[in-house]
Amino acid sequence: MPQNFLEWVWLVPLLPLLSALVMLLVGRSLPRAVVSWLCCGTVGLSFLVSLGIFRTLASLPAAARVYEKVLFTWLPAGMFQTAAGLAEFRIEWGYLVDPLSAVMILVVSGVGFLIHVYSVGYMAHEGGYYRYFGYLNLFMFMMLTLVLANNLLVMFVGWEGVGLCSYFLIGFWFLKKSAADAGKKAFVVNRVGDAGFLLGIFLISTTFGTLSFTQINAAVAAGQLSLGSGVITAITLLLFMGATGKSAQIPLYVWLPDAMEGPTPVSALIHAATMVTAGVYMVARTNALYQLAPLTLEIVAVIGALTAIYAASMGLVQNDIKRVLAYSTISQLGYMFLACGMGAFATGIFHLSTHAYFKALLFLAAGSVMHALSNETDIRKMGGLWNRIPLTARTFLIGGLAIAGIFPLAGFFSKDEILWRTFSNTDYPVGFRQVLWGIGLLTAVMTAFYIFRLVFFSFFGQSRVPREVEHHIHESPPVMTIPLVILAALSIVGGWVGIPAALGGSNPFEDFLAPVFQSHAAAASVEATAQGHGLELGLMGVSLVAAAIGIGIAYLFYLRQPELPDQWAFRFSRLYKLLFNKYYVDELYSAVFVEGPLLGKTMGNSFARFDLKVIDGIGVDGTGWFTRFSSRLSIWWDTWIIDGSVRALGFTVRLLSWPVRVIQTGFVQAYLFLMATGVVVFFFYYVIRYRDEIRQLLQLR
Amino acid sequence: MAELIDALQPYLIPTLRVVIAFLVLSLIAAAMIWIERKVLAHLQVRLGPMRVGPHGLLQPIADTLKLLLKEDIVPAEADRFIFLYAPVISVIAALTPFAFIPFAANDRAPDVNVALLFIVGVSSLGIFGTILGGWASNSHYPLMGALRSTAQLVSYEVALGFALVSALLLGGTLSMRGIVEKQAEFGVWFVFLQPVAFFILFVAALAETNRNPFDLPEAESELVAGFHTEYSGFRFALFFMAEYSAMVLVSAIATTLFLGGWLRPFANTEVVIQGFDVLSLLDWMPVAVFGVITLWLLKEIPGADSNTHRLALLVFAVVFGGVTAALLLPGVLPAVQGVFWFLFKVFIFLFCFIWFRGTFPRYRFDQLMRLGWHFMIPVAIVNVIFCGIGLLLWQQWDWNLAGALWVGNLATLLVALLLAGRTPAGQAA
Amino acid sequence: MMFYQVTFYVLAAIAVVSALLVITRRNPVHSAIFLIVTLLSVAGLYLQLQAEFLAAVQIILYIGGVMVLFLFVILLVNLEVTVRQEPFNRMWWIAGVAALVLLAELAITYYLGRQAFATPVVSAAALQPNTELIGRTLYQTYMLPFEMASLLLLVAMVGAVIMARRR
Amino acid sequence: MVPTSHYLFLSAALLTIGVIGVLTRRNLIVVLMSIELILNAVNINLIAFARQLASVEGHVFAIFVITVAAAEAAVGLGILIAFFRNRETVNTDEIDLLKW
Repeated sequence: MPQNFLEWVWLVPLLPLLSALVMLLVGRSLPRAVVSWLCCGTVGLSFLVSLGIFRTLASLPAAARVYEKVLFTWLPAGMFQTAAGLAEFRIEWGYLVDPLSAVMILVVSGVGFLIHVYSVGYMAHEGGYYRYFGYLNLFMFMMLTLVLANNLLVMFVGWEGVGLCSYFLIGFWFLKKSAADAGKKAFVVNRVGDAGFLLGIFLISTTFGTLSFTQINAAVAAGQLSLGSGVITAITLLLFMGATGKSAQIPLYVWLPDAMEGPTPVSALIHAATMVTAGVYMVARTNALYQLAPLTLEIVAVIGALTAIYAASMGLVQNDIKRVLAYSTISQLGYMFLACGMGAFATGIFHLSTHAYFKALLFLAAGSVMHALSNETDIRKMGGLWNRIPLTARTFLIGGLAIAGIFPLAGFFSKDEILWRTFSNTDYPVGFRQVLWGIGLLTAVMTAFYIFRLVFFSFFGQSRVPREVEHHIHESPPVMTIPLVILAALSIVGGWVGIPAALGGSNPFEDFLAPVFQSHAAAASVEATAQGHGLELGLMGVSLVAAAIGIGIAYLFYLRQPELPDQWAFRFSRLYKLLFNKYYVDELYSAVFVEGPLLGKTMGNSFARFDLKVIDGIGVDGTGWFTRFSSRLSIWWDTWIIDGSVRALGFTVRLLSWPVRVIQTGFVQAYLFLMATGVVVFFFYYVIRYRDEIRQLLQLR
Repeated sequence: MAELIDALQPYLIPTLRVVIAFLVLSLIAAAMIWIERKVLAHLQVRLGPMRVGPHGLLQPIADTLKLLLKEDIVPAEADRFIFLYAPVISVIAALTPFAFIPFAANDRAPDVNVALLFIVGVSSLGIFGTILGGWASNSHYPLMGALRSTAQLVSYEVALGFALVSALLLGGTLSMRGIVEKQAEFGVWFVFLQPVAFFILFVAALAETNRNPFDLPEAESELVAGFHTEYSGFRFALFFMAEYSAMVLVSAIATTLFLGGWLRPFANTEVVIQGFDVLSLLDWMPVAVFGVITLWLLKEIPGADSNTHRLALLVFAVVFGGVTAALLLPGVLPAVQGVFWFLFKVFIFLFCFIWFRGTFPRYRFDQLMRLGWHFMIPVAIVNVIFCGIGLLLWQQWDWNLAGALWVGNLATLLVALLLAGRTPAGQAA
Repeated sequence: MMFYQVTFYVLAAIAVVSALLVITRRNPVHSAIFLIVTLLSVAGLYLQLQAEFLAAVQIILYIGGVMVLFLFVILLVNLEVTVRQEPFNRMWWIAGVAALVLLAELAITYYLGRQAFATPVVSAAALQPNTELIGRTLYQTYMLPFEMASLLLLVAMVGAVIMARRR
Repeated sequence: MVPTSHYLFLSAALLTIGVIGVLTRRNLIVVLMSIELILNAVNINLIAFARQLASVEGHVFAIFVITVAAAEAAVGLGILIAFFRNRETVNTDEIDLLKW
C-alpha cells in the first residue's frame, strides 16, 4: 500500500502540535521524564512518517511525484476582482507533497528530532522545561506546516508561526533583559520582511486569482505572464523581501546575531538548521515565478553573494563562539541565495540540507562546550579542551571541516556545486558571474579561517580557562553526545547523495528534485554536458586550495604565532574595530528607524556619533592603507572621497528618515485620520472605477 | 383624519394608561406615605401621625399641599436644565412600564411580545434621573449619593434580571399576560416552583428601589438625603412619587411573574362540601375587605376627638361603604375580581417593604456591594441553570415538573450555603 | 400609512440633531444625555422595523448599561477643566472635510443603488414572532459565534477590572 | 413604508458624525461615545436590510455588534480610568507616548 504514507501526511505536522498543546496546557504539572518522552516521541514519530512518505514518493515514477491532500476549506470568501477578471477566492488548508517538500520535512523533522533529544540533556537543569519543549514542538508544527503548505496563505501561517516561536524561544530567559530585547528585535525586523511577503501574496492573488502553488505553476506554464514583466518582477521582489527578513540577508540580517541569546539548541534548530532557511525554501517553492523574473534573480544573486562575504568578514573577529556561528550561518544562507539567484534552486536546497547537518552539529557541539565550561561563550576563555571533552571536540572538528568544504565531507559538494554553477551560468554576462564567483571563493577562504580560528582557539593551544571553571570541566552526557555523533556522521556522508557527474556520481539528489524545478534543472544539466568536467574539476581544486589557505592562516595565527593576531589587530586597528563593531550597522539602524522618529536633537546626536565613528573608522583606516603608497594621495582620498561619501551617506539617511519623522506624531487621532483618509480614498476609487459593477450588483437584489 | 386615528390607535391606549397610572399612583403614593408612617410607628410601638384628621388620615393631603406650595429652589452653581428635568426622567421611567402591565384578565393592556424586556429596560432608565439629579446639584452629598445608587442599581439589576429569567423559562414567553396564563394553566404560582428566584427577586427589588436595608443613596446619617438633598418642593415630590411608583412597579412585576397576577388563590381547585365549593367564598373577599374597613371607620366615630374628625370619618365611611355597595351590584364583583386580587397582592408586597424597613438595620456600602456580586448574582445564575435543567428533565424525560424544579432549588440552596460559608457577604446575607 | 413616514422622519431628525449635539457639547455629561436621546430614537426606529427585541436590547443594554457606565465614569473623572478647554483638536477642520467626503461617497453609492434599496415587498409578519426567531437563529445557526461573543465579554470584563483596579 | 435607502442615508449621516467626533474631539470620553454612534449607524443598516430581505440574521448580527460595543466600552473606560489615574487628564492630544 504505497499511497498509504502519502495519505498520512497530515500526521507529520499534527503530532508535534498535539504534544505542544499538552505541554502548554497541562505541561506544568507533568514530570520531566514524561515531558521529554512525549515531546521527543511525537517528533520522532513524525520523522518516521516523513521517512515513509519519502520512500513512497521515491518509489513512484518521477512524473507522478506530486500529491496534494486538502484537509478542509479554510477561507471561502467568494468572488473578487482580479487582473484575470472575476475569480473565486477560496483558501483550502492542504498539504502538498512533492520531492521538494519531502526533502524538507525529512531534514526538518530529522534534525529537529536530534535536537529535541539533545535538549533533554542540555535543558536538564533549567526551569520552564515544559514551556521550552512546548514552544519547541509548536515550532516544529509551524515549520512543517510552512514546508508542507499547498498555498501561500497557509505557508504564511507557518511563516508567522515560526517567527512567533522563535520570538518565544529567543526570549526564553525573559528575565534577562538582553534576551527579551533580542526577541523583540527579531520580531520587529521580521515584521519588515513579512510586510513585503504579505504584499507579494496580495499581488499574486490579484494577479492569478489563486494562491495555490499548483494552480500558480499551471497559470505560469500556460504563459499567463510574459518573461520579465513588471508585475512578476514586483511579486518576486516582494517575496524576496520577505525571504531577506526570515533568512537574515542584507539589509535585514541584524536580528540573527542577537538571536543567539536563546538556548543553544534553539539556535541550532531555529536559527541555523530550519527556520532561517525558510526564505530559501520559499524562493525555491515559487521558482516558477522567479524564473520569469531575471532581474529579480540577478538581485537575489548579488544580495546573496554580498551577504555571504559581508557576514563572513564580520565573523572573522568575533570572540563569542555562538556569534561567530551566527555570522557563518548568515553567510552560508547567502550562498544558498546565490545558488537560487543562479537559477540552481536544487543546488540551493542541496546546500540547505547539508548546511542543516553541519551547522546544527557545530551549534550543538558549541553548546556542549558551553555546557562543559558552565555556559562560557567567549573563546578567549577556552583552549586546550581537545582531550578534556574529546567527543565534542572531534565532532566539532568534523563540522568545521565540513563547513570549510574539505573533500569528501558534505559541505564540499554543495558549496562547490554552487561555485561551479555561478562560474558557469550562461544566463549572466561573463564579467558579472566571475566576480560573484570570486566573492564566493573569498568567502570560502574566510569561512575556513574563522571556523578553524574557533577550533584552534577553543580546543588547542594552552588552556585559558579560569581556575574556578577549570576543575569541573566534563564531557556532556550521552543523551547530548549521541546526537552529535549522528550529526557528525550526517555531515560526512550527507553530501554523497549529490556527488556530481564530474566525480563519477550521478547527482541523484538533483535528479530527484528535478521535476519541481523544470526548466533550469534541464538547462543546467545541458550546460554540464556542454562544458565537460574539466572546468568543474578545476574549480573544485581551486576552492579546496582556498579552504586550505584559510585553515593555514588560522593555523599560523592561532597556533604557530599567537602574537600575530594582536599585532595585526593593532596595525589595522580601525579596520578591526569596524569589523568588530559589525560596521556600526546596528547603530545606523537605530539612528534612522528607532530614534529617527524623535526630534532633530537626538537625530543630530545620533548622526554626529555615526559620522564620527565611521569617518574616523574608514577615513583613518583609509590613511593606514594608503600611506603604503603616498600619504598625499591618501589625504586627498580621505578628505574628498571618504568623508564626502560618508557625509553623503549621513545626509541621505537624514533625508530618508525625514518622512518617517514627520508622520510619527504619536497622536492617536492623527493615525486614525490617516486610516480614515485611506478609507475615503479607496472608497472613492472603487465608487468611480466600479460604478457600473456596483449598479449591476445592486440590481441583482 | 380617520386613518390618523387608526394609525394612532396602538399608541392611544398606552398613553391613556400612563395618564391613568399617573393619577392613581399619585394617590397611592400619598396613601403610602400615611400607611408607611403609621405602620412604622406601630412597629416601633408609637402612634405616628394623629393630629391631622382622625389617626392622621388627612396627613397625606397636608403633606402634598405643603410640598406643592413650597418654593422650588435651584442651587446657584447647579446645571440648571438637567437639575430641572432629572426628576421628570425618574417619574416617566417609573410610570411608563404600567402601560404594559395587565391588571386583570379583562384588562386590555397592549400585549407586546417583549413586554417584560420593555418594562425592565424602561424602569432601569430611572437611574438617569438619580444620577443626573445628583450630578446637576453640583454639591458633594448628592454626587456621592448618585454614584452610590448608580453602582447599587447596576449591580442588583443583574441579579434581578436572572431572577426574572427563571420565571420566563417557566412561562416560556416574554408577554406578561402569557406568563400569568401559564400559571393558570399549571394551576400553581411560580413562587411555589421557584422560591429561590422569588427570594432573589424580592431582595433585588429592595435594592432597586433604594429601600431599607439598602437605602444607602439616601442614608440620612451618612449623606444628608442622598441625591435629592438639594431638591425641594414640587420636584422633591416628583422624586418621592417616582420612588413609590418604582416600589409599586416592582411589586406588580413580582406579582405577575411569581404570584399569578390577577389569579385568585386556589383559582382552579375546589373543596366541595355538600355540593358547595367552599373556596368560591374567596370571590367575596373584596366585599369583605371594604366592608370591614367601613365598619371600622364607623366604630371610630364615637371616640373621635372633635367634630371635624367625626365628619372626616363619616366621609371616609360613606366612600368605603359606597364602594362595598357598588361591589354588591350584579356583575360588578366578577368584573373587579382580577384587579382586586392584583392590587391585593401588590399591597401585601408594599407592606413587606415597610415591614423590612422597620425591621432591618442598614448595610455598609462595601457589604452591600459584596453581597450583590459575591452572593446574589452567583446564586441567581446557579438557580437559572438548575431551573433550566429541571425543565429539560420535565420535557425530555417527563419527570414531574414540581419535583425536578424543587431538586434544582435545593441544589441552589446548597450552593448558596457554600457561598455564604465562604464569603463574609454570605454571612451578612 | 402617512403617519408611519412622519414618525420615521421625526425620529431620524431627532437622532441626527442630538448626534450632532453629542459631538459639539463641551460638557461630556451633556454629550452623554444627547447620546441617550439618539439611542432612544434609534430604538424607536428598530420598533418601526419590526425589531422589538432589538429595541428592548438597545434600551436595556445600551442605555441601561453602557450609558450608565459612561455617566458613572464621567462622574468619577469629574473634570471641570475640560468644560473650559477647547473641545476640538488642531486638525478638526481637515478631519471634518475628510468625513464629509466620506458622507458624499456613501450618498453617491446609495444613490446609484436606490432602486435596489426601494421599499421592500416583504409582508410585515415576516420577522414575527421576533424573539423566537432571533433565539432560534442565535442558538442554532450562530451557536459558535454566540459562545465566542460570551467569551469576548468575559475577557473584556476581566480586562476592565484589571485595568481599572487601583494599584 | 419608508424605503430602505432612507435608513441607509440616516445611518450614513450618523456614521459621518461619529467619525468626525472620533477624529476631532479632544475629550477621550466623547471619542468613545462617538464610537458608539458609529456602531449604532452600523446596526441601523443591519436592521434595515433585515427587513428588506425578511431575514432575522441582520438582528442577530446587530446583537453581536451590541455585544462588541459593550465590551469595547468596558475596556475603553477601564483604560481611561487607569490613564486618568496616572496622568490626571483625558485629552487625546496629551496622550502621545506612541511616538516612542
